[in-house]
Amino acid sequence: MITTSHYLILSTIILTIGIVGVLTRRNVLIVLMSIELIFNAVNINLVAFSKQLQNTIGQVFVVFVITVAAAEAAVGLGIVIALFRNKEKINLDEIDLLKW
Amino acid sequence: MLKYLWLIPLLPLAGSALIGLIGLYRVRVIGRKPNKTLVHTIAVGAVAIACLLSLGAIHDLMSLPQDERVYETVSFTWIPATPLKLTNGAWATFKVDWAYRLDPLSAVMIFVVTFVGFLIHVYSIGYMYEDSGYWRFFAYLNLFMFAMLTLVLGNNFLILFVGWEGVGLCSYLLIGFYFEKKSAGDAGKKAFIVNRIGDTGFVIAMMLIAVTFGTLNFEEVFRAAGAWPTETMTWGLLTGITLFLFLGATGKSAQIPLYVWLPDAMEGPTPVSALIHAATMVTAGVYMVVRCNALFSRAPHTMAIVAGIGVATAIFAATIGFFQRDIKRVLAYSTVSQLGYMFTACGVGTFAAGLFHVYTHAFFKALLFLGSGSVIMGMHHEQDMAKMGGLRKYMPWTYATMLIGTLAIAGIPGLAGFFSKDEILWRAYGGGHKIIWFVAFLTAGCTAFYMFRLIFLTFFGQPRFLDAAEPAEESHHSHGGHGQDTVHGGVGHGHGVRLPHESPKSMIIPLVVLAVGSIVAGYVGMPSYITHTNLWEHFLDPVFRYQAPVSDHGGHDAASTEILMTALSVLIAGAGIFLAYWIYNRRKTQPADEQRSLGVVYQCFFNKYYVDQIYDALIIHRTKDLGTGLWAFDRNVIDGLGVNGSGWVTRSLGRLSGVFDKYIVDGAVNLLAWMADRFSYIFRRIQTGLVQSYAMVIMVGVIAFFSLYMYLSK
Amino acid sequence: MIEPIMFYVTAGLIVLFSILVITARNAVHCAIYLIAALLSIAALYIYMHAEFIAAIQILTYVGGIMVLFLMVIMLINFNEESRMRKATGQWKAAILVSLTLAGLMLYFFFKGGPVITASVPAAGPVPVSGNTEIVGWGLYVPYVLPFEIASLLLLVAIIGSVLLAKGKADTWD
Amino acid sequence: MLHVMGIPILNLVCYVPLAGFFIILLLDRKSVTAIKWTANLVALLDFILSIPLILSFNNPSYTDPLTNFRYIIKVPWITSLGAQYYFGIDGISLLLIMLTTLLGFIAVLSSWTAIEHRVKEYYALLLLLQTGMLGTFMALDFFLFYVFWEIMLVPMYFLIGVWGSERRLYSAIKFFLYTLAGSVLMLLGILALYFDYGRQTGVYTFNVIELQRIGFPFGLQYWVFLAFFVGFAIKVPMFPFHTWLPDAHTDAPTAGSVILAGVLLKMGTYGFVRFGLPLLPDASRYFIGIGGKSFPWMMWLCIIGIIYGALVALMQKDWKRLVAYSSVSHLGFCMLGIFAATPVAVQGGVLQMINHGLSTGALFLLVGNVYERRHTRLISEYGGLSHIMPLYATIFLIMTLSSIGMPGLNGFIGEFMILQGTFSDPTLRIWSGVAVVGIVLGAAYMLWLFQRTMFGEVTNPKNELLDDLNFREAFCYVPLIILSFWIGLYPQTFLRYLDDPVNRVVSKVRGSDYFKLSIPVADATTSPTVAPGTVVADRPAPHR
Amino acid sequence: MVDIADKTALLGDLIQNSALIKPEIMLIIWASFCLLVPKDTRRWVSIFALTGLAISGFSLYWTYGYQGSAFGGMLQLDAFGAFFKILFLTNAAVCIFMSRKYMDIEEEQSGEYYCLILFATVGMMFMAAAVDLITIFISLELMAICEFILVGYLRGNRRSNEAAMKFFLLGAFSTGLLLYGMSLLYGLSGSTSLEVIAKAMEAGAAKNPLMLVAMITLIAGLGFKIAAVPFHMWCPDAYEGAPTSITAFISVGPKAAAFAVLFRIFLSGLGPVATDPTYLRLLSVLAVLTMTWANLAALTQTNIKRLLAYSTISHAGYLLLGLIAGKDNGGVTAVAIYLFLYAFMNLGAFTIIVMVRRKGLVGDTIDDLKGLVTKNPGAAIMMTVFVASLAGLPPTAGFLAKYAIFSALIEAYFKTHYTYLVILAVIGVINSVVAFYYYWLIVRAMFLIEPTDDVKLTFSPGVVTALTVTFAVTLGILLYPEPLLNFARAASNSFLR
Repeated sequence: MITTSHYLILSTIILTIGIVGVLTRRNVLIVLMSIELIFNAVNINLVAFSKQLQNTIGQVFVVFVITVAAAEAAVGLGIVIALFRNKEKINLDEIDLLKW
Repeated sequence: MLKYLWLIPLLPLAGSALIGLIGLYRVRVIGRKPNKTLVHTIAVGAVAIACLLSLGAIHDLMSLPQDERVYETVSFTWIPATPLKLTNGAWATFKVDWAYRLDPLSAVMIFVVTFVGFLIHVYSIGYMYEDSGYWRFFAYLNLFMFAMLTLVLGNNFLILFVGWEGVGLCSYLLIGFYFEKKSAGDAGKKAFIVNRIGDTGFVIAMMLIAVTFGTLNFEEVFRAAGAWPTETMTWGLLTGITLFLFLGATGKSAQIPLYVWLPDAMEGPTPVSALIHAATMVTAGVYMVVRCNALFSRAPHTMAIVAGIGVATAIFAATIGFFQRDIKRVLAYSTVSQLGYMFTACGVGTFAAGLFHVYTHAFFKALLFLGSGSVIMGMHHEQDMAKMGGLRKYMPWTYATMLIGTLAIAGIPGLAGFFSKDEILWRAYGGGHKIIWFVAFLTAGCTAFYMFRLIFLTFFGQPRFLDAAEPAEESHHSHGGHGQDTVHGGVGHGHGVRLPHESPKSMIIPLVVLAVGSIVAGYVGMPSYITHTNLWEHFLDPVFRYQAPVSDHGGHDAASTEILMTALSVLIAGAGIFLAYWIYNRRKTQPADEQRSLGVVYQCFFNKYYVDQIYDALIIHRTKDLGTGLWAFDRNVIDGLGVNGSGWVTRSLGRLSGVFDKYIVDGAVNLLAWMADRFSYIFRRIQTGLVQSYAMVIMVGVIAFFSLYMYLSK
Repeated sequence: MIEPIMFYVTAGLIVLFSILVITARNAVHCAIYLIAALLSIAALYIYMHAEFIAAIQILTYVGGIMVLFLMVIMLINFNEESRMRKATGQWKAAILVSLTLAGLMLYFFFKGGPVITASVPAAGPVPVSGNTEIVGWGLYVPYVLPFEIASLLLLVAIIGSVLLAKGKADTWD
Repeated sequence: MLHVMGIPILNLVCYVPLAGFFIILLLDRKSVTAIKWTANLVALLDFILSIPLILSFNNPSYTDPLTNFRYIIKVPWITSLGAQYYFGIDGISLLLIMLTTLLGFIAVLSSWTAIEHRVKEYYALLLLLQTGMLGTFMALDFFLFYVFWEIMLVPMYFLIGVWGSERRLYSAIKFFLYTLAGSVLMLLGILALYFDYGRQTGVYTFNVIELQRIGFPFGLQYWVFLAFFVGFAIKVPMFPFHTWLPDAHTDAPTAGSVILAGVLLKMGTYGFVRFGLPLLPDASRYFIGIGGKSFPWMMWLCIIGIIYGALVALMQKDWKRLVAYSSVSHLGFCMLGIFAATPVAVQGGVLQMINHGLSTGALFLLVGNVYERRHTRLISEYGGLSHIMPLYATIFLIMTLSSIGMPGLNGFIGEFMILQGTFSDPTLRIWSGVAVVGIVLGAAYMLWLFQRTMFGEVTNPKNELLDDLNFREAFCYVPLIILSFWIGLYPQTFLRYLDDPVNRVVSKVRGSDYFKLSIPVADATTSPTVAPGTVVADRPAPHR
Repeated sequence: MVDIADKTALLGDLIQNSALIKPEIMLIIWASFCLLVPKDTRRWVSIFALTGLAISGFSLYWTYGYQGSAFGGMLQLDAFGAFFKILFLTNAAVCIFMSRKYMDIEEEQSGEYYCLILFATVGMMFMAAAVDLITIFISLELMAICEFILVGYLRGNRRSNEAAMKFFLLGAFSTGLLLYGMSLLYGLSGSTSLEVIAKAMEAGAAKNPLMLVAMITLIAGLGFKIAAVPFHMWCPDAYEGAPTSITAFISVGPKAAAFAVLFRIFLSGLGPVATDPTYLRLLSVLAVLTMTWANLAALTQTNIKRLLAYSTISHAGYLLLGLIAGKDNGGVTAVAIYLFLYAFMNLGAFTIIVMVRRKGLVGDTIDDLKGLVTKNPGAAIMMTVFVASLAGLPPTAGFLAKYAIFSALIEAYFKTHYTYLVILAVIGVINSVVAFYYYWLIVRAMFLIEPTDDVKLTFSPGVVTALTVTFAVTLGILLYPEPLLNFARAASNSFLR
């Protein structure tokens, strides 16, 4: 029997992977992808709870999360392009003009 | 005249203020010194009227019946009524009036103060005439008169204290009168501060009195104290009060251990030395002890201490006086010594005798000082006796009067000093204080010796001022150390030797008057074996109304013993005189020879037992070090507390240096600066500008909160 | 018995592809792995009877977002990637931190035994299958306001991405 | 309520300087003379306006019989917080207000030539400062008090920071931070009282009089006392919070030092006597050690302050710094008196605040006079000034004497009453005895200073041509000298305003039965002398 | 499943409910119109946007009386929301005033800019009213995305790009965490409605270990929005890189909105959890860390925008104290007052910095303010007042704000007798002293240090308007704070209901 716990564990693993990606990858695009992973971890949670609770609010929530993910991706990529245009670099450890 | 009592102190005050204002106005606005005649007319006039008023007041007082010879006049309420809780839990209304009191005791004092003061004012006209600070001098002198009169006339401790501090202030101003000289400034400051040390005692005593009796009024305090038992066995409240009072007296009246200021006070102009540091101010302590006889007599322990200190001071100062070169210093130590006598008298319970000595001493010591002033002036501001000699023929009047004064102080029968000193010795002996008597007795011999040494060195022998300008002499006496640099004046300045001359009339007349006084003043207090009743004591009886009954130690073996004792003391005085005569007249010993023949003893005496140096090393310098150290502490530790920890504490104990100052990081501001410095490093490390390290911090934060929760929920 | 196997296979694929996303060197590969992972997740949704969500997942995520990603990757043409190191200097610490966090979360999830949720039961019985209508109802009736706000959000995103990507001729400093 | 021109007198006195501030802001920067005149006239006007305060002080129609505060202005302000616009004065604040208006005027007057740049801001800030100080002394509402208390910081910061000497930036911020740190803690204390009062009565108010009506539990008082202590002690300043003071005084311009020493420090002492002691009697007794049951923290700090300040002053090379440290010592006396909480001591303490304002204010002015001429404050640069500046030396002497407590001058009355009053409490007696040492040291450093600056030959050629005080400068001292003698010789003019408020404070601290222990105060006036164990008969009246 | 009658009824409800969000709708319409402004009339677009704000404000006034939920429990219309909405509208208005000249100098005057400001404001207004996790989430994202774009608005400016990049990445990351927390909340309660969540919490969900994970991820996610340490790192960088007017905008509105959400979630939704002492202590640590860290970090800043960023962070710390004090002790009132006043003083300070900006001078370092008093005394005096207010010095608004917070803490202490409340207050006041030091560096530079150039600064009409409003409130509020206090109290009370 697959319980909610299984899904929780799965989502935690994906969340962790996403976090690792955000923390370690230099390429800003891959970091963005890692964030998408995090969102998906959330979505798994929501759907799993929705299933367990037998209500659809979780699924509605997922729709919104995906919408937001899309919007964020669009804006984020726009920022990446703007940055790339000025700086020709999208490695995050080279973006350090602003510090201290 | 009694109702004008308040005018007696007020007149000199007005004179002082008037002279001061005129002087300041002339100097500041017009740019010239005020007219000298105007100045001394105001000053002398004020004192003269005050003197007449006091004579009148005394006369009025005398005309009252013996028991009613107390007159009080309240000028205004000074410190208004405030509730004060007493030691016994009762409430008193603490209130201090600005009020004057005339009774036989203050009568004696105002007579001495105004009369001698008047003479000295007159004398000063001549002595100070050439001085550029003429107006200033008289302003101070008049101010002193005010303060001294307030001191003796005040009807409560606080008014007494006003005068007490006031005379201290005037003493400070007058000692430092020649303020260009550093030594004068130093001496003035020393006098004031040493006096202040004594004053702390006085203040504490006052506070004790106030919380014990609820008032500071003499009459009320003494009356209340009159109901107290004598603290024979215990060290009670009265012992405490009196000890503190006596501490005040030692400061003002230059007793051990606070006598050190008086010899230095000779930096002041000579009339000042005569008036303040011989006749009046220094006797304030004695006056106060006598005034408080009701308290002192109930504290036998204090009495013993007073007597002991008095007699110790007497012999101690006398020995120092042996070999001093500076004519005024000899007299200064003599004053200290005589004051010791007075305290001895009080200490053995014969307050009247003490006061009697105050009274006679005022005449002959003022005379001696004024005479020495005359000598100094005649010698063109030379004070070193090693450069005098044979002045007899140059200054006959001065010589004659000074000789009278010296005979008086030496205790030659028939002169004022004889009666008073003899009374003290006899009372000491008769009261059973044999040791005290013996020391005092020795002191009498010493006194005769050094006073006649002074006479012989100054007025007899070969004149030494002719070769005074030789450099050898100059260097010779410069080893004397502290306080010896008082020798200034015309002779050393290399424009030829000028012969001594007699002083002007305005100076001689006071000398003569005082000389007469030195002879006759003592007859009011002739001993009872001559007059049956001692007039002096009888007059003063009301003052001692609340004195504790003195247990009589064989006072009854009367006249014969007393006469014997008198003979003894005359004998030792004679011995002293003879010794001086032998050494300084017959053997023609010069001051320079003394050191050679006496060596260490001489050094010891001459250098005043090194007390000044000891005080300097133990107290003055330590205080300054403490101040410096605390300042460093302040800057470094308190200001930088918690900033840099223990390293500072150690460093700050050291002296402050410029380099150190630069590196001081003090206070909250610098604490911030320091923290900012330290933390900015950490912050820079964390705020790298790299977005992933920020994300990392977020994650670490999340983990930290998990851990924190686990910690907190336990 | 088939259910667990399906779950574990799907979950294994998701984890595998996710790991590949964050380890692959080339951004294009990453994107492709991510697409794979997203598709696996869609499969999981179907398995959980959330068909509507699975559809959206495929349409929006894979069809929309990931295409955008790929376009940007192409646009930027950032091909030095293969020659450079791919991880930041803090990667060891990052992995440690992330694992700690995962450990902590799991510890707290299962502190009191298997996960217990929802003490309040759902409003009514919801059919296990054919839930599109219900989700749609939810979107358009109770959640119509967020839905409308989401439209605003997308409008803003459009404005923003246009604005940012459009660029500007002169540079400022 | 006394109105002048339709405005309540306290408002008028408090806000006339503020009006002056705005007028000066409107004036043209370049019309320096007009600015100076405006400032001087406003300050003078303020002083004149404050005189009716004293004249009609005892008029019952201006007095609230219940609280015995005068000229009360009570307007709702932030009703929901229980904060009122509540002004009122009693004898203690009356004297301080008079001191403030007087010193304010003198400070303005003394700056005529001393300030050469940014004149407009200078005078504007001085007047703003004046309003802040006056408001602090008038406020009877804690919230209002706190607002005024903090208002003064800003102008004072600028006065030090812009017109100060070398290390002005440092000193200014140090002053600011120190006082701010204290006052924010005080604010917490105020809030604690506010809420505890609310808890007990259900009414939330900042009204100080109301707050005094009820007792707070000891545990609360303990902490609130500490909070108040930090706030007020920094302002006073008491050891060990005093280190801002030498810096601030030294680097402030003359007028700033005068105001700082003369008035600002008094806010701390005032705070203790108005708020600290009456509101927190139990904690006060505990920390002061009244009754001998607890460690006398406050007494230790006072004594250390007195002696420490004096010793450190002794070794200063900087004239102004010396005077500044002397303030530490003198304020130690003030605090000793106030903490002793006996009628005589508290009266003395309050009077000593005034005395210190007069004498130290004058001393700072005096330093300022020569600083303006020579631009150095090093004592070693001077010497023999009494030759060249006799008037200056005379005034300096008088103020020195006032400072060291010469009888006949003001300082003595204050010091003596403090010592006497403290002495009358058996458990605090020892502290009074120790404090006496401060008198000796006080004489030592002041006289040494006097000797080093006034006595001796004129060794420094730069000093030879110094001018003595001109009329304006000398005029500044006239009121100070007159008041010094006045207080010294006839202090009851001033002390009679203190009787009632001080007795109220004392009975708050020591409990209302303190006065009743044996003979009621009113009766005591008729039988002044009570000797232990004896009932003294009528005195055999001496002749009068 | 749902019959026609129901649907009609729902539609009717929808129309009725739409009337309740008139302010937001007005603003959306106006924002959309902003986009359509032709190029040659762009000078007027700011005026246009302001008109929209004004109309929205009026609508707000008309809808103020309504209390209750709307959109089937998505929104709660109450005084609390209204209070914050006014705050957001003011914030937007002042920012637009100060932007006019600034964007001219940056040569970025465009409709999109104002449109985004308005949309962000709409997002905040929904946030303030939202009582459902989904609404909260979506309106928060609306605001956030507008912010990201605005921060990167100066496309030609690398700093601006970089700031946007960092802000965006971390923002999205923290959104992930927040969402994770929300998903757990949903899992625990079965609903996204805060009301239902609250019931579930009371029914025992609060004791579920999952709750801790939810709580901490929520704290992390919202902590990011309010820039609480250690989730604050984006803040200084984003502030420095963003256009100054936007720095001003995002330093007030989004913070306030995030606090509104924080309050809704923590006090309405997680009521029983939020009063659990362990969580309160956890939040206390967060608050102390935030204040202290930010103040210390600010000490050595030379860039005013960075400095004010740290200042904002530290203010967030004080505001958290209000949260800790709790709703029954005036904590909510205090935070409302604080945020309201903070808006004015902070915007005022930024207006001055915007004013200093001119061609060739960025004007964002402390050195650029040197000798401002000679260049423009009025501006210097006003800046002093703003800075004093930020530092919390009477008689400025900042004092009232700080007072409210500390008073709430002490009141809470008297109710609960938790000692840590007093310790928090003490740490708070000590921090305000530390903060004073760096604030005063600005004053010091303006007044005590000689200027390096003698360019006179002049006011532009927009700046004058912004300054007049902010200065008047900052200095004048203490004279008559009653309306504000009452409004804040009403907000707090309505929220509690």
